[in-house]
Amino acid sequence: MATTVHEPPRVEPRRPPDGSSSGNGGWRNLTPSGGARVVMDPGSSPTSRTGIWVGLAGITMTFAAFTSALIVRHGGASDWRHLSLPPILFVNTAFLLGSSVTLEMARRKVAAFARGLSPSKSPSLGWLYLTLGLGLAFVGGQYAAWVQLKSQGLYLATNPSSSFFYVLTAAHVLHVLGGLGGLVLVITRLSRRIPTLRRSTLDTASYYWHFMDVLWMYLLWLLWMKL
Amino acid sequence: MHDMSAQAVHHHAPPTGFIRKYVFSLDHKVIGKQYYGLALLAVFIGMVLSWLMRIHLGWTNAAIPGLQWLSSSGAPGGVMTPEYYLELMTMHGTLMVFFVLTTAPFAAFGNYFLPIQVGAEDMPFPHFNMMSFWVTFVAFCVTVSSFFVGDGPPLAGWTSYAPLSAVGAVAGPGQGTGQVLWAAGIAIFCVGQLLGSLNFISTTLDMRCKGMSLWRLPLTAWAWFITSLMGLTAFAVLMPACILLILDHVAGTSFFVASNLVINDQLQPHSGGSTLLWQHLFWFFGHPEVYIAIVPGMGVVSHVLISAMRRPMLSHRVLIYSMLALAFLSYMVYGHHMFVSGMNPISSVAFSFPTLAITIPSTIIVLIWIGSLYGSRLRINSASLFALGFVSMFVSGGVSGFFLAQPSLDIMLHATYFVVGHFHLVMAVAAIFGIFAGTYYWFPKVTGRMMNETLGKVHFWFSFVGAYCIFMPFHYLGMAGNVRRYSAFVDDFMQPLIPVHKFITIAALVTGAAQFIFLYNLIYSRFKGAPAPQNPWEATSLEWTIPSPPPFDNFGGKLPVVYHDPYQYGVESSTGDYVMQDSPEKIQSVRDEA
Amino acid sequence: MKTRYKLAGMLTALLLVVVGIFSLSSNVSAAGEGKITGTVKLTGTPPHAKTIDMSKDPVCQKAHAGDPAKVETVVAGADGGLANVVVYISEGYSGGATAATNPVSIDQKGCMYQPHVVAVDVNQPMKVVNSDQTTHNIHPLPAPGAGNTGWNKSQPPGSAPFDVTWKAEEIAIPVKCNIHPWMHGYIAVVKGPYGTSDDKGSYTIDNVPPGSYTLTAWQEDLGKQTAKVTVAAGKPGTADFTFKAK
Amino acid sequence: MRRAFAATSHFKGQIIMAKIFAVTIILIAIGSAIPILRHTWVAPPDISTHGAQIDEQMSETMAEAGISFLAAQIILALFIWRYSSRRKDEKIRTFPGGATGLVAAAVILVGLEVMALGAFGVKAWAKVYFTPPGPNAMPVQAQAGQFAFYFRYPGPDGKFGPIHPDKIDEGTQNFYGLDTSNDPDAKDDVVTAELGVPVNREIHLLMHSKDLGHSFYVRELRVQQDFVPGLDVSLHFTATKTGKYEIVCTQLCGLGHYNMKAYLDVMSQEDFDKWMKEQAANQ
Repeated sequence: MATTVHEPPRVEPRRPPDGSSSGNGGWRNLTPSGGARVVMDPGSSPTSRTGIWVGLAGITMTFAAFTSALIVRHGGASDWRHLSLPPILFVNTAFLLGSSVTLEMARRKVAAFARGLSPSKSPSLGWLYLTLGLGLAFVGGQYAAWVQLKSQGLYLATNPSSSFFYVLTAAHVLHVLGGLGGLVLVITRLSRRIPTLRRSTLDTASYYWHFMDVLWMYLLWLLWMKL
Repeated sequence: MHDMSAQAVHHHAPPTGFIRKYVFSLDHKVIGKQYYGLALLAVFIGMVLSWLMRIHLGWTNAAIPGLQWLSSSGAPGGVMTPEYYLELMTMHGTLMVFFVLTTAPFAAFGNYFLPIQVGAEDMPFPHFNMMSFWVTFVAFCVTVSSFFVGDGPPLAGWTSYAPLSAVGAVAGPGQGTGQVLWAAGIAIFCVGQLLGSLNFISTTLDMRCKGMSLWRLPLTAWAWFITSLMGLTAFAVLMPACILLILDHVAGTSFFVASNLVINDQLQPHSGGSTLLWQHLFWFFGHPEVYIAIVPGMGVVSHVLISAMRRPMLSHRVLIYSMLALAFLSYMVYGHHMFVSGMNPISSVAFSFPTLAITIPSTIIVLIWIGSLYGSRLRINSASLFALGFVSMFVSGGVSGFFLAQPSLDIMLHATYFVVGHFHLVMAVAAIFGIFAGTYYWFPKVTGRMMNETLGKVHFWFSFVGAYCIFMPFHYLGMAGNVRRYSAFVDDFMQPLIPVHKFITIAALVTGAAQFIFLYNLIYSRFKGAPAPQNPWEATSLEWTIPSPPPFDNFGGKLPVVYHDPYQYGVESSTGDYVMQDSPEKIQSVRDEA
Repeated sequence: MKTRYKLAGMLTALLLVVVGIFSLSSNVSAAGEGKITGTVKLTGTPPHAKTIDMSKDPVCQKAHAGDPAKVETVVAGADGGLANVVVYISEGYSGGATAATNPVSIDQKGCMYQPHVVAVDVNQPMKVVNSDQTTHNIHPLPAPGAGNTGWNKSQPPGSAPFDVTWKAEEIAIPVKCNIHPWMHGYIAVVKGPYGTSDDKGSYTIDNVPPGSYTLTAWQEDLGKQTAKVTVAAGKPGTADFTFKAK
Repeated sequence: MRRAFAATSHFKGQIIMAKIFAVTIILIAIGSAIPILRHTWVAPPDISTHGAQIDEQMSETMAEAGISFLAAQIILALFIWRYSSRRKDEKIRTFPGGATGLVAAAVILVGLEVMALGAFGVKAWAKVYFTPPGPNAMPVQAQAGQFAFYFRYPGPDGKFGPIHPDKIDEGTQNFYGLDTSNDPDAKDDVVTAELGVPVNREIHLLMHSKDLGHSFYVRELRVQQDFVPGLDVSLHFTATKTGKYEIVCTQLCGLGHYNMKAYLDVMSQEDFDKWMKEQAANQ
């Protein structure tokens, strides 16, 4: 056991020198309570970064479970009928991929704005609205895909393949809606007269959004291969 | 995305309104207490259910006075029907496993003490934390509400095997609405625990105060961290499983329900589902869940024992590695629940060896506990008694694992009372002893008052002896082939065993009654207990460096700096034989390191 | 043990009372109104009735020690009288439900349903009795959409009988005991007066106001037959039915 | 002064309670071992050809588990007895060898031994599951349903008639949904409520579930296997002793689970033939 004093490791204090709080209230914001614009913090708070990765890990596990269910069910199935994916899915994919690009553009603009390089925040807002629009287009497109299947007489309980199609896409769309919520939050925070958007909020929202993108690509591949 | 940043909780003044302060509080301490309260409610409901079940098993055709008012159809004239027995059994298991063994040691204690022990003012995502409790509360309400719908709660057991749980009311009373409510409740519960785990992990990784390296975390903090890692993965698998189950049940899909099932001469509309799929998904969650229930207990017990022994464990790191090994292995062994389920016999063998391997970390942990007792200055009080009781229980329940890990013996013991005895000792009773130890140990910190030691010891003696009287005989019953989940014993070979059941029932009634001593002690001491000093146990970890009860922001706005490993006992210092984790004082060890 | 005897005694007493009330009240009402009588016969050789192996539950097996129970799908007497046929007025009766309050009873005895087919008026109380020393679950399975809701209740030995009523006409609701899968019977829910043939094949329908009616006779396996009958005051109508064995 | 007194008396109380605790643990440990040593409650004698190995495995495991159990409890008790009475001035000492020794002990003594045990156990398992049924094993189909077992023998033609789920009608004793009028194979099938088998004849049990998950458990046969809806599993065993044994369901299947049973009737060949005739007569 320790017999001497271990000097505490020199960790950078992750809070203002006054040591007021772990809540790191204003200092990572575009605009602290004071209202004077400061240079944006180079990175987002470790907590939020850890948080989002942990969250994404959880979501990954959930879809891994769905996947294994699909594989097991497909393996032993005598009643599995092949389901050809509605082509609109590929249009939706384009929407989603596009939204990721626009979101990255938006982040650049926000950063520029935060560093005071760009005087106005309207370009960043523009890109954000575009991202939001594309996201909504994706959701709408998925709905259209369901309508297409329905018109072919393929309902949730028609066949395991259709069951899994509806379940997986619905689960994904629900998560995407969460992402849209994040975007809305970012937009509202940014469009205030004195923006109160925190770097961490923007980062986590966009990490999540890109993850939805990756997840969708995976699901598309899975559905393409297995159904 | 919800506001993901650790904004604001303690940045403003503490909340004033009653709602913000006690109901929708963002304060991890209040949330911890709320979880504890929920667990307390659930455990007493679950206990009463088990009483009714035990009475029925001892005296099957006897009328239990008043039961008919609880459920006129379930117990006409007070005589319990088979379906009602199974409904009580299902709810007993569900309440205990999910709402007691998961919430109390993990969510309740963890919420309250993890941030304090890492030296933080709160968890990073207080809103998620609040949601985590209230979502869990909703889950509780949904699950319990099944008592009040049509045919009552489901009778499929807490494992809810498909297709029994998936085909609907045709399979029996309670399998209609009740089963759907159960699945929905559990799915919601998963969401709550996922939010909790997310907070726990980020707290441990990012909210540690200056000088608090990972190895300097107390064993409790480590236990909660490891548990949250398991929770994140396990509950994320159970939730989709429950969703698929609900779809099978209400939407007519066939994930779990096979073709050509004929129930009550009616051909079921499902086709092609995989019966084993549910068991795989459920036990992939189910076995880690066992460790989610017990690992926090291990942490609490180590924590309590150390301050009672006045010395650190023989090896801090070996204990941590062993707990990590348990967590890791727990994902590779779930198949031992399915040895005779029709799963490929080869995979049974494959699953049996990791299961046996789990005895190694468990044995290491036990030996470290016992070995650390050697040469210590053991203090006996309610907390340490329960902690030592935990060790004894964990050993007793653990050795029966030798049998159940082997497929060839599982042929004889599967689904018998041997299994019931095994998991009650190793998981239920042990975990609950952990909860008791933690309660007696931390109550002064939480309430600022001491619990009554005498009552505590009386409570311990009833619980310790009682638990053995109840659960040891279960093993004998199992070896004689007494099948579990029977609402009555009509088979000839079970008749000679009924006296044993009567004995167990009496033991259960007495032991259960003794728990009211604890309840009384809890309530009495909360208001009338002797005022507690800041550090009644002369312990070293950070929670004892702050007033009892802790102020709203834990450390009074000034975050601690940590200089030592968590357990500096058996040393010479100005404070006595221990040095607080945050005191810069140099340590002269007077322990003779062998 | 002792309580069991007591309960059994109580039950049999109760049963007697029930039966007593039933017969008594029907006699009384018969005096005032007209009635329909007749017999139901079976031609051809009755099908071989399989014996039921109850070894699964010793209690049941003891009840039939010596003469094992037989399947009761078609029960024909020595002189060709066909039992368990429900005869009811399918046309011409306007009175609606007779609102009979005298309960009919279905008894689980020797792990069989007694009677095998019980006819009951809409909203007439039906008493469910368990005379066995084993638990039965009684599980009627009405056709979906027919207006009756199914249920599934266990009756432990010695638990009190309970009454149920049926909302809609349905001929007939199959009733099962899952614990003893061979246990199988029917509940014929009819609107208005009805009769059930005894093992001689003879039946009586009481409380029939004068008029001309179409009668329907229903047998669980051999289906339905109809006959016209006229009832005048004081002069009972008669209608006989003949079913042909499959 | 008073405080010191209180402290010491409190300390005395602690010691006494600790010693009582230690004794209690030992008593409980020994007490729990007695019924096992005296074989108060044990499984009935084995009547199968494969069971001996399982029993052997069981007793070996019992020995090992028992020793670990008693050792751990007693050492725990002794340490509590000894070290609860040490005063403040006494030095804290460390277990000889420290953690390393204990870890080694855990890995070698317990770990390896248990693993070895498991390895031997696989033999018993293999005997049941890895050996195919013999060529002249007698096929019998077992069907589980809420809440009874029914068994089917192929009859003289040795063929099982096809099952028509829509024809299943328990009210008329057609538990398998056989169509005896149209399926020639089904005509001579014999459906029984008891599992009658000739002694010393290998039985190949084809397990079919009519509705839900059930299980087939005969203690004397050292056999337990689940019925899996939608997946017919099979099992083979040889009963070596005549008599009636209980078959019970061990997979929760609904309200009648506790009463889902049947009898295994092991008979001499001639008794079996006689029995089979009677059963065939009542189809």
